[in-house]
Amino acid sequence: MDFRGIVRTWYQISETPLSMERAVAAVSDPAAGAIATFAGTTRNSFQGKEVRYLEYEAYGAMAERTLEEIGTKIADKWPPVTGVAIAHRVGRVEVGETSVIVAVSAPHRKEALAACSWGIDRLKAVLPVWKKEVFSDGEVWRENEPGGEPP
Amino acid sequence: MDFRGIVRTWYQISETPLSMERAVAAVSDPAAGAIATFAGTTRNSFQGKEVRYLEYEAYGAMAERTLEEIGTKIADKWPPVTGVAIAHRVGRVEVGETSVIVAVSAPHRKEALAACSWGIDRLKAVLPVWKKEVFSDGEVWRENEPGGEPP
Amino acid sequence: MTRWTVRLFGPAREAIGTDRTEVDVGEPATAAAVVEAVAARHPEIADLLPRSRVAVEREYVDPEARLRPGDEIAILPPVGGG
Amino acid sequence: MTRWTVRLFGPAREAIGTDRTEVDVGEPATAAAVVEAVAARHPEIADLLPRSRVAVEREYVDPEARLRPGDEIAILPPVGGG
Repeated sequence: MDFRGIVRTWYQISETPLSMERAVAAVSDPAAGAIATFAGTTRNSFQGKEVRYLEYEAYGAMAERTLEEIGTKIADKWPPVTGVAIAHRVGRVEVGETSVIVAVSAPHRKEALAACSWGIDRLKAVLPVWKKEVFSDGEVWRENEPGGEPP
Repeated sequence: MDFRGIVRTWYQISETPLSMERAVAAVSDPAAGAIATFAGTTRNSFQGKEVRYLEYEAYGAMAERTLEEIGTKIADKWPPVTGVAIAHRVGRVEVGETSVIVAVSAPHRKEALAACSWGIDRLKAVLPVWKKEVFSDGEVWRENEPGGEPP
Repeated sequence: MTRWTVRLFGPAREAIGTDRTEVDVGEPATAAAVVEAVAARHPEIADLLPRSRVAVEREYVDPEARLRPGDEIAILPPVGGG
Repeated sequence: MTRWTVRLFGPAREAIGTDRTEVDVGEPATAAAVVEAVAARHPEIADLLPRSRVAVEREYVDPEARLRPGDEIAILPPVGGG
């Protein structure tokens, strides 16, 4: 059998820990020879200052719709792609925990890797989510670097 | 605390199923903000012919050494990288099962994604492993496309 | 003048201390006119607004986009997801 | 003439039906000389050998590499990992 286009999608804005296994399972497909994933995790420091934890806030309804749009654009740009899963955490996220997962399956590695990389870049540019870094002596809303494609 | 260079490595030539969770855990690090992974899985068809299963054969001692060398080269090329895990399956691999995993952690996504992509390209060019595709009506040793850097 | 409810997020929400505000805007009611009215009412986010974007009905819009009664309007400061 | 044991893998191993073979090579004993001797002894892999590489002591070597007694020598057909 020959599958064409995305047959498997999974999008999640989650208040509970994200599961890499679940994302990989969501994009697994007998026609896929490659699965590329990206996971963003909370670092213990930013420019030398110790991070205690992060707080993510989302415009929930728009964020879910945005994840779907990113998946649709990936399917347009890389038609062989067989699956896209994107999940983003909201609320308090501890150091070492995963804040975002992007997983893409495709018949061959080039498309899976390129689409995954594009997906996380796009997400950082357009997903309506805000991040507060909490230090022992203060806190700051951390903006992503500009440079992604405009929405 | 500030970590420099690879602090976590894990290399495996395995006769049993590979674990993405284990590879991700192997590269997880409090200083890492990004984990990129690539998994190669057995497709159900090749150029329209139904694949029943794969057989991978390795030059075991050299293959393990080669995985280490790939990790070392990644650390040379992307000094911020904090972890590299590479695992390759040998023996009979069923459709849908994972034959290879590359996982790279780094403070930022650019290095993690670039190093992971380079790692799987390099592996396909130099790892002394041979793949036989078994169809319902025959079998063939499948060579990787040339084009990786020479060893 | 028509009254519009505007949702606020992240640093804008925190600076104002509420997750929605109301502003009166004359014709033509554009996204830019709403932002201007929010800036006038909440000077504490005046520096944030030029870097913010506007979403209408959960989609990014250009400043000149016209608003229709009942539209869900939101001011989105620079995002930080990922 | 010195006798060398050569390990065989993948399609080379399968075509010959054994995972190692022995060949006699005169001086200078290079990787290329061993490949030539294997080709002479096993014509069934003559088409595979020009695309194969040689490893000595578990490292790829150039054709002109000199062999030392006791070296582990292997002929590696085009790889297919991943």
